[in-house]
Amino acid sequence: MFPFSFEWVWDIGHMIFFGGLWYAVGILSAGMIYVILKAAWDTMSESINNSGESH
Amino acid sequence: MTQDNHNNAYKFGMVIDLDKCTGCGSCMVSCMSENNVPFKEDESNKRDSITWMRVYKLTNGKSFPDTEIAYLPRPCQHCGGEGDHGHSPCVSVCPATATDYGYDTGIVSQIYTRCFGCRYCMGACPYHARYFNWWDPKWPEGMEKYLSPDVSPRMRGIVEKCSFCYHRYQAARDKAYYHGDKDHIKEEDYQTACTTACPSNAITFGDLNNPAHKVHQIVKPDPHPDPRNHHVVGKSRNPKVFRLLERLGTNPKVYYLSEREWVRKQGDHYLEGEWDKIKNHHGTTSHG
Amino acid sequence: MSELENKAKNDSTISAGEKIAQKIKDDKGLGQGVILFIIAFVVCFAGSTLLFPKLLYSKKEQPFNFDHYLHVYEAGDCEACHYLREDGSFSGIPKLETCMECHVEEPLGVTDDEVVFVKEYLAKDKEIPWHVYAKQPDCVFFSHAGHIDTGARMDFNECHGPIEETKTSRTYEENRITGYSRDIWGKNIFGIKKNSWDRMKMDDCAKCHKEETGHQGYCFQCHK
Amino acid sequence: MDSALIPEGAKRCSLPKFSIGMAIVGAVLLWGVWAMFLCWFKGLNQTNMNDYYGFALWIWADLAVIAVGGGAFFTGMLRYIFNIKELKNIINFAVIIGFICYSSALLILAIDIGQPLRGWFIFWHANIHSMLTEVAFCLSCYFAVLTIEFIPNILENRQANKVPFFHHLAHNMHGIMVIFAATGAFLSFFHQGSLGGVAGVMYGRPFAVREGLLIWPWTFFLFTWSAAAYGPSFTLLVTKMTEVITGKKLVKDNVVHLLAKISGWMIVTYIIAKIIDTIYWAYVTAPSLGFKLSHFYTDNSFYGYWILITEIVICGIVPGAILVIKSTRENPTLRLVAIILGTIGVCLNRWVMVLQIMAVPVMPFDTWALYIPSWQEVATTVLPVAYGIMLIALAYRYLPVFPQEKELNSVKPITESE
Amino acid sequence: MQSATRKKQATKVIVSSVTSKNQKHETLNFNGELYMKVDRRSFLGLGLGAVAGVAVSPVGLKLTDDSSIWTQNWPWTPVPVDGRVNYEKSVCSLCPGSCGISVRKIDNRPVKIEGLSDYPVNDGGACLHGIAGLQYLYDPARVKTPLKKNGDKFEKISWNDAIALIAEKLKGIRTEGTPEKLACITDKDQGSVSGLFRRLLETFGSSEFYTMPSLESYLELTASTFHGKGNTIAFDLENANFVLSFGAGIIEGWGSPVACFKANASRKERHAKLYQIEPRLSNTAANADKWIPVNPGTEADLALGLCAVILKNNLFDGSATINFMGGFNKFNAMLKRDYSLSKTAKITGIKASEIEKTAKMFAKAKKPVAVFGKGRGDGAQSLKELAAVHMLNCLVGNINKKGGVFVKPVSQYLNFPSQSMDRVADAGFGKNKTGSTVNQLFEKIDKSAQPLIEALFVYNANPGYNLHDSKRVKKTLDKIPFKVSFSSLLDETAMLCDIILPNHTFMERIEDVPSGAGFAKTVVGLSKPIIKPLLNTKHPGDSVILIAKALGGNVAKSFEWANYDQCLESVTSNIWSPLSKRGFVVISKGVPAYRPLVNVSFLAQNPATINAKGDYALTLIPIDNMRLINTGTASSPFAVKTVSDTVIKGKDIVVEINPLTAIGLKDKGFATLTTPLGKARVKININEGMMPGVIGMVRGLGHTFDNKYVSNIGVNINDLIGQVIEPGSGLDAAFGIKAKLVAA
Repeated sequence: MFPFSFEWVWDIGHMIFFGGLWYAVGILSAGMIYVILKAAWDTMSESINNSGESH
Repeated sequence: MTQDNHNNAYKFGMVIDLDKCTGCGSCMVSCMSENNVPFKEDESNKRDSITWMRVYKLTNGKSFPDTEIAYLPRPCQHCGGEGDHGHSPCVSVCPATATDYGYDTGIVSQIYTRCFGCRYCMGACPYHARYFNWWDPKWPEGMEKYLSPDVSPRMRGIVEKCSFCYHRYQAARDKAYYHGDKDHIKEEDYQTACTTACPSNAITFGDLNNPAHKVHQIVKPDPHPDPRNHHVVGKSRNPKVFRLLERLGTNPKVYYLSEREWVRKQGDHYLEGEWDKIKNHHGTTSHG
Repeated sequence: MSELENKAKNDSTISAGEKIAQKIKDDKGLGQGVILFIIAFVVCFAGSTLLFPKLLYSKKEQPFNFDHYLHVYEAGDCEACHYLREDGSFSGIPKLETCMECHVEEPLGVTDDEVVFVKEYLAKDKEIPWHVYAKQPDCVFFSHAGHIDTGARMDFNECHGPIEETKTSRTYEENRITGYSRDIWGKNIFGIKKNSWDRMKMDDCAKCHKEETGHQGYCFQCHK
Repeated sequence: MDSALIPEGAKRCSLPKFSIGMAIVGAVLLWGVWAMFLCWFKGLNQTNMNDYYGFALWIWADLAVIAVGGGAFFTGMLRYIFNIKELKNIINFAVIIGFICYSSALLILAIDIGQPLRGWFIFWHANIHSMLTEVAFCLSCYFAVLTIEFIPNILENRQANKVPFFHHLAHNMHGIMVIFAATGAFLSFFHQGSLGGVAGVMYGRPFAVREGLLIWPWTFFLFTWSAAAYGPSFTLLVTKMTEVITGKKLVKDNVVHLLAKISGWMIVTYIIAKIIDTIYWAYVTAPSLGFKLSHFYTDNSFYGYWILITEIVICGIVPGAILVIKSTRENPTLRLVAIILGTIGVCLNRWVMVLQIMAVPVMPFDTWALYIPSWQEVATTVLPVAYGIMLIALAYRYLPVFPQEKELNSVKPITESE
Repeated sequence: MQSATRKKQATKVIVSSVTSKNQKHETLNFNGELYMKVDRRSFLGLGLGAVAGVAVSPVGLKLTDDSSIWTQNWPWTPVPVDGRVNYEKSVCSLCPGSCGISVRKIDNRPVKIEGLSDYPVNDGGACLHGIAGLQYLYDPARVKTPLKKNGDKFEKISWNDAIALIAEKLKGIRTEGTPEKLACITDKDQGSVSGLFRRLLETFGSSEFYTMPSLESYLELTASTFHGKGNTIAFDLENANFVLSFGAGIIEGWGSPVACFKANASRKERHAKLYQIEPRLSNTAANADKWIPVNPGTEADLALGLCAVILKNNLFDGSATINFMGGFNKFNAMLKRDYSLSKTAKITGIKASEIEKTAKMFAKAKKPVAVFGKGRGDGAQSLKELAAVHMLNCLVGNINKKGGVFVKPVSQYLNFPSQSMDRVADAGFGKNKTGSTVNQLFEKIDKSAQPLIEALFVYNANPGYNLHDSKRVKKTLDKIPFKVSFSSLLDETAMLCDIILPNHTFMERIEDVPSGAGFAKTVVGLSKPIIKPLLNTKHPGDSVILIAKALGGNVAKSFEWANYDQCLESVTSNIWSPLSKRGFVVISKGVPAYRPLVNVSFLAQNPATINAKGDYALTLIPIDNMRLINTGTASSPFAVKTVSDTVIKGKDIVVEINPLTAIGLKDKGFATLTTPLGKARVKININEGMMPGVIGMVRGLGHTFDNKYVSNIGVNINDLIGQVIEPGSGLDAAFGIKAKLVAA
């Protein structure tokens, strides 16, 4: 699963398989981090400027 | 190290003479005693009874008095996989690499501490050579004393199978290292427990790649792929020798020998008329 | 690493956290929580990294101290006790009968460890229950013949460390859950290896095999 | 009492009545949990599986539950990627069903393997050539995607919505749900396919083996296709069941007809491919290995030609035809018959692709192996169903799952309050 | 949305309070409501921090990894100790085959038994029971110390007390002047231990020394019927080129099993033929060149029929038959009258042409051998059949020729010192034996009112299990007031005994093990102790010597040795040095030199053929399955594990029956088997290899003693088959019994 795993061999099979996998996991984690940070940011900015409903 | 023993990798295999086999069961017990195979109180359900070497009873299906029976000992076939490239049916499906194909010996290993018991390999193996520990192995009080340190006793929840007594190969290599010729394992130095136990010497074991070994002389394996089925490699050029389910392309390393045609015919599946075409084939012509 | 211990550690340092809180003028509602978060984080992280190994590994002493340095000096070489047998198998830790080749009823030296050895084991003809530092688990097959001068000609220090200079037997640490000696899984909990004998698990063997023979080897090479 | 949690303007049954229902389903759940612990602590000898039947009821339950869970990824793909707006009224429920199916599959796998504590070896020491490794990775990832798709719906709960952070989180997640749905579809395509590949690559089993494209046997594509085809049917089936149980109309007819139409066309195209594959296998692949078709379907007490005909004709062509033709599709009873037949069809296909493979003798002197599951296996298979029912009940009660519910069930039209 | 704004004001309140009251310890004196707010957030921070702290530390990963490694090293999974490997030679004495074995030991702990490669009997191979020998050594069900029966339970007793008790009992018998009331049953009369038992009886004054019916006893009986007392018969199967076997399980444990396997295996290379005559397709029949199904119990008639054909076409060896004695013409006439071709064909159910062809092939073959002894050759055999088959060998004159039948004197390699007898001993020993076989002894005990036998020694035998009509045998045994068993296992007979002196298993004993049971060569092997005795058991030789010494008088004087080891060395003095050095001595291997005289008087009187008792439709016959031991000792767990599920299914025994006779019976279904002696619940295995009208049941099951792996499985066939004593020989010659099978 990682390059330092016992079974890891830098062959085309590993590159395709884990390439695709890490790509998908990357998107998911990036998406989630973005969403959480943005939500935190929205909550913060909303509570600071205390303006009316922002949405 | 045999990896780089001037790339003359071994290809250990076996030929079993079914006309000499009496169905006595010595090979089954010798294998169980050698490899610490456990036993339960009721072993009569043969579908969860762990016997690495199992002796099947074949019949020609005729009725009394023309009926005939023969016995066929079936160890793990240590398949070389399609084209003998090492993708055995079980090795290619194991998700956690708990079983792999040793290109230096041709032996399919099974690592009991890596296997997590998903049993996919048992489904993939057409020979039913893989057994699952449904129960936790238990030896009656006192009987663990006869367990051999060369093979680690298994635990419940994992798959186990015949290893061609690989621990004897390890011991033979140790001996070869000690005596200085590390890349030459003598034929009599590495013999499996079933081979040494068989009272009728029906089992011959050795290196299929080495013409000096008896198994090679009996089987005379054909190194080129079979023209009619390119997956099949190492087909025997001896008309009396056959392999189990050769047409599937598993390339097993266990060959069987019999003078009786109905026994040879039980080795594989044939459509109408196919058997007569290849009945006493000599060498490379094989069934499409 | 039970939570209780964590809690005990936290209370003692709460006063430090409080001072920090007062200093930082912070008008965000979350400030309070974030600081406490950081404190708890640092405390738990340090606690579990240091405390956990102490709880995980049990410490056992050898039946009596064994002075390798003296024995190498007396016996001349290592093969006196650790040798390859005719069939290539390795003798491992010597049995009592090997000790009896030199030792007799009365102790040869002055140390009281030898007195223990002679009285408790030699006289009673009882095998010495040594704790083997480099003991591999039951599923591992290790061929000494393939690694020492009949094979790869490796120096034994690479796996066992400078044992021939040691005068005292160090404490044997064993993982309570797995039963492995600590030398197998490594002294450092993060797996950082200073010298080659600090850890001897599968990846270490694989690395050396890959360098030496170009291939990590197939499973049955090292498993049984 | 729990009215504060129930979405505004939604009428739900009283809490005691609800808790009685939950208690009953909970009892079934506990029975399953008891069987689960038996299997974990006493070992797999609790089942009737044996060395001929390494794969049995559990693996079938896995495959079937994932196949019917295919509705989630396919509806999600239609809604977000092909931008079919009407589906937004059913996507929440599809996601919930998908979440239940995938969590059930992971739970069953945790019980099924012999050494659950070593389960993570499948990730750590992965053998990339094995179809099961691919299943494990993509299935777990897609389960993560489903959880991500489920979270906004949870956060829209009346109380949760009050916490500003949750409110914003839900809103932002809706924003980029397209990416998650796309990744989900990519992952689903592979693991649905790999579950089909699990059978197709076994060249030691003539009943299962198929040729294919590169490393993927045809069953790879057939499994994805059938999951995408029958998944929506199952979603419609569960929606219908929920409507019957709750006594309310939850989804507008045009949404149901649309989804049924898509599912219909997918079923028809799938069945055509399946027929071609079966014919090719029966007259080319198997005979090349020396096996006549009758070898797989005769002289045993259970597996006969009936199973082939039921799977392809009765549960394939018939539901496909009903759902494709407008008049029959819009007739509620016929549509219900079609989606029930469809769901049975995909479960039967999975049964055949797991259990019949194990039953068919391969060595000439071997015999048919038939097997009856033990109560522990049945209990642990019913366990996820019970858990699923409870989750749907909770979601339906406390989460705004069906946007059109208020509109369909309100006596007088009320203005949009917020 | 109102709720959101109200919440915001509340937080402002908290913030302000924090800043204004920071001198004091803020968590303590806040009022409830405010206290709640700060505490919840700080508690949250604290909890999350702790969790994150631990999560990021290696604890989580390490515990996951270690829990998996824990499953690889479960404390209840045994870890065998490694050590130095060495091999030790010995001889297995589980059956008369006496094969050489090589035992692999790890630091003196035996772990594997294999065949010994240069041993003259088996040359490398071994049968499954020998290979599983270690399961006997470490069997927890073994008798751990001497036991004394008290009521129906056994209690521990020390060796000295046990010996003293036995001696006192025996002295009682002797003082009454009836020493002949002491009897002994062993498995064979060869070997030093049997010699010691016989010597103890004779010096005590009794000639009641019996051996269980075995192939060895039948060979000696047939030899004495034809060629005079003191002879035995052996078969040179390795060189014979036509073997005609009358039901003998050549590859199913008959004779010396592994030697026979080797002889059979080389058949292909030597172009030798094997014809098997048997009602059932056994493994031997399957491996044979031809299987001739014969009606059960008519093998003798077939043999005589073949003799008739050979004589009619004078294919016999004239030079041999001229010096036949005992009425050869009378025999000839009897054959013509009763065993014409058509009559034999009718009785045996074999076509006349087949009989004629077989007889001619047998007579014309260069080295023909006719083998007798159905199944393993032990159990019930009829002398008429043994004699008829041996007659074939005599007719073709292939006696004492290479590849033929060897008639040779019973080897006397032991030289016991002279026995010292006193008056009582001579009187008792003088009286003639109650019967020639164990069956006759039990029959007489049954008939006599007051106890005919006062004391009984049982060594290596299990009459309570192994003789037909075992219920009656057990009742007879109960009539013997005092019984001593030397078994290492609490088997059926030992459970009836009063004292049990447990002996070592064959791996803890030093003992001479002579080959026998029809093996061409005579080889004496030395079984060596591979491991020091595990339990408080003694060598049977030592037990006998101790008893003799305790008896005192002339008996003690005849047992001068201190212990058995010394006795063995002195008794085998002339071969001891090669025996101890090489582990075996080949006493005789070539063709016996002399030509034995042949006396056909027994056959000439045309003894009656035995037929099965009872009037049910079918015939139940025993099957000797190679994978089960049927001589009364239990099979090992490994051996029972190899037995097919068409023989054992769960706790039930499975009987074989031909489909034609199995009307109303379902394969794998249940049925009730009824014979004149009793009923049994069995499962059905529809088997084309079984002759119609015949039911086959395995011997060796139905043990009743306490062993989880082999006992209480199936039925002991000896409970169902009664005894039929053959008038001419006194043997129990019941080859089977009439039975019926009804679906249950």
